[in-house]
Amino acid sequence: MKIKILTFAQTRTQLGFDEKDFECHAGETPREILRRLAPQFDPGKTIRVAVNQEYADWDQPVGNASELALIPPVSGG
Amino acid sequence: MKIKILTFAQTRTQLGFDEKDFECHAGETPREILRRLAPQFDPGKTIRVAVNQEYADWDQPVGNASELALIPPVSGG
Amino acid sequence: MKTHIAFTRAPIVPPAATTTAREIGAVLEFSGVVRESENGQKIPGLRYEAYEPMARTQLEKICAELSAKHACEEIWFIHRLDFVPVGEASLFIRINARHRGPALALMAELIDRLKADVPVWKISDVLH
Amino acid sequence: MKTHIAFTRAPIVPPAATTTAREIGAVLEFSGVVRESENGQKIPGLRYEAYEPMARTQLEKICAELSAKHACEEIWFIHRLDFVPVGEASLFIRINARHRGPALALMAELIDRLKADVPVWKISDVLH
Repeated sequence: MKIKILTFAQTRTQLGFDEKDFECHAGETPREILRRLAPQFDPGKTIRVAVNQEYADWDQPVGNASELALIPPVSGG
Repeated sequence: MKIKILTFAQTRTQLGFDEKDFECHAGETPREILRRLAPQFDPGKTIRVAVNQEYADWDQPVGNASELALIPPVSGG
Repeated sequence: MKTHIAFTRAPIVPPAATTTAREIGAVLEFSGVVRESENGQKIPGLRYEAYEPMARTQLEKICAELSAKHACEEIWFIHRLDFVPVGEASLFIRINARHRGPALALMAELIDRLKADVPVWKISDVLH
Repeated sequence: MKTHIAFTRAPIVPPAATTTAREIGAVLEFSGVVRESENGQKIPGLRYEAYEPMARTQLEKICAELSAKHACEEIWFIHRLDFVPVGEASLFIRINARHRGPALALMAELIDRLKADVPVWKISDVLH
């Protein structure tokens, strides 16, 4: 299956793309997918992940989700 | 000396005037002045008095103040 | 801190928003609107009266006191008097501040103080 | 409770105030304005980006959650994106409620939640 990976703000700069389709399987977690996509990238404690537009767990399998977004600390307003 | 007595909202209805010049002397308190002006009127606990546009004590002499106002519970906004 | 206090007998027109100070990050506006029922009765509106000079003095003191606690730059306060029909504003307050926290705190306390200490009255003779 | 959420790339124009519900007693409006300095540096403005569909979903959930706690009737939320010059609003929120208390509480919590959980970012590449 393919998942669309979206980046914003500094994660876009760190990863060098704003969206990318990436081959993965349902049992993979966001952390595992990111590790394969960008081995040097460490989300640390501040970058959250959203799966299908909901905040999700880095270590929970993505299932049949179609979208995975990296959410650095937000600063709207 | 003369002091101007002002009434508002229900105190105007109770006293039957909205402003009145009244003869008094500096040693009199608002309570004493009101008692002479309207013996039947009891400010109770809810009606405040303002002397020269500042909240004042019912039992503090008015001194050379020129204005005494009865302030029933306020309800602006 | 600048304070603009006005009483008007005409419908309230919010003054032009002048965020001339380029350090203003928060503009908070409150309109108090007359609701169609008062104490469970349908009303056409409310009638307000004020002891204007004292109300103005009290408001200036209250604004000075509150802005010492909550850093705000400018306050506009307009209270309408006489008859105010349902659906129209009897009160308008605008607060300009660097940050939202002090603006929100000052707004809440200013309205509380208005309703406790400022000689303005809602007259109920139109209720019946 | 009705919620109107919008993202715009043009200057924010507050929507017409429709207090059609005749039980609205409080209209509270907040504008978040870009200040002339950020982290001690003078800036021409800020650039905002959003993950729009998720931001919208998050805001709808947050508004529903907050209005269950603080009884409000209607919320308008507008966030500007792309470049916002100093002195212009990046954010506009209006809350209609029967009473001021819930409107003030909801406003404070909504902005806090926006700044904690809604995927909108202030981009600093114009700062340098």
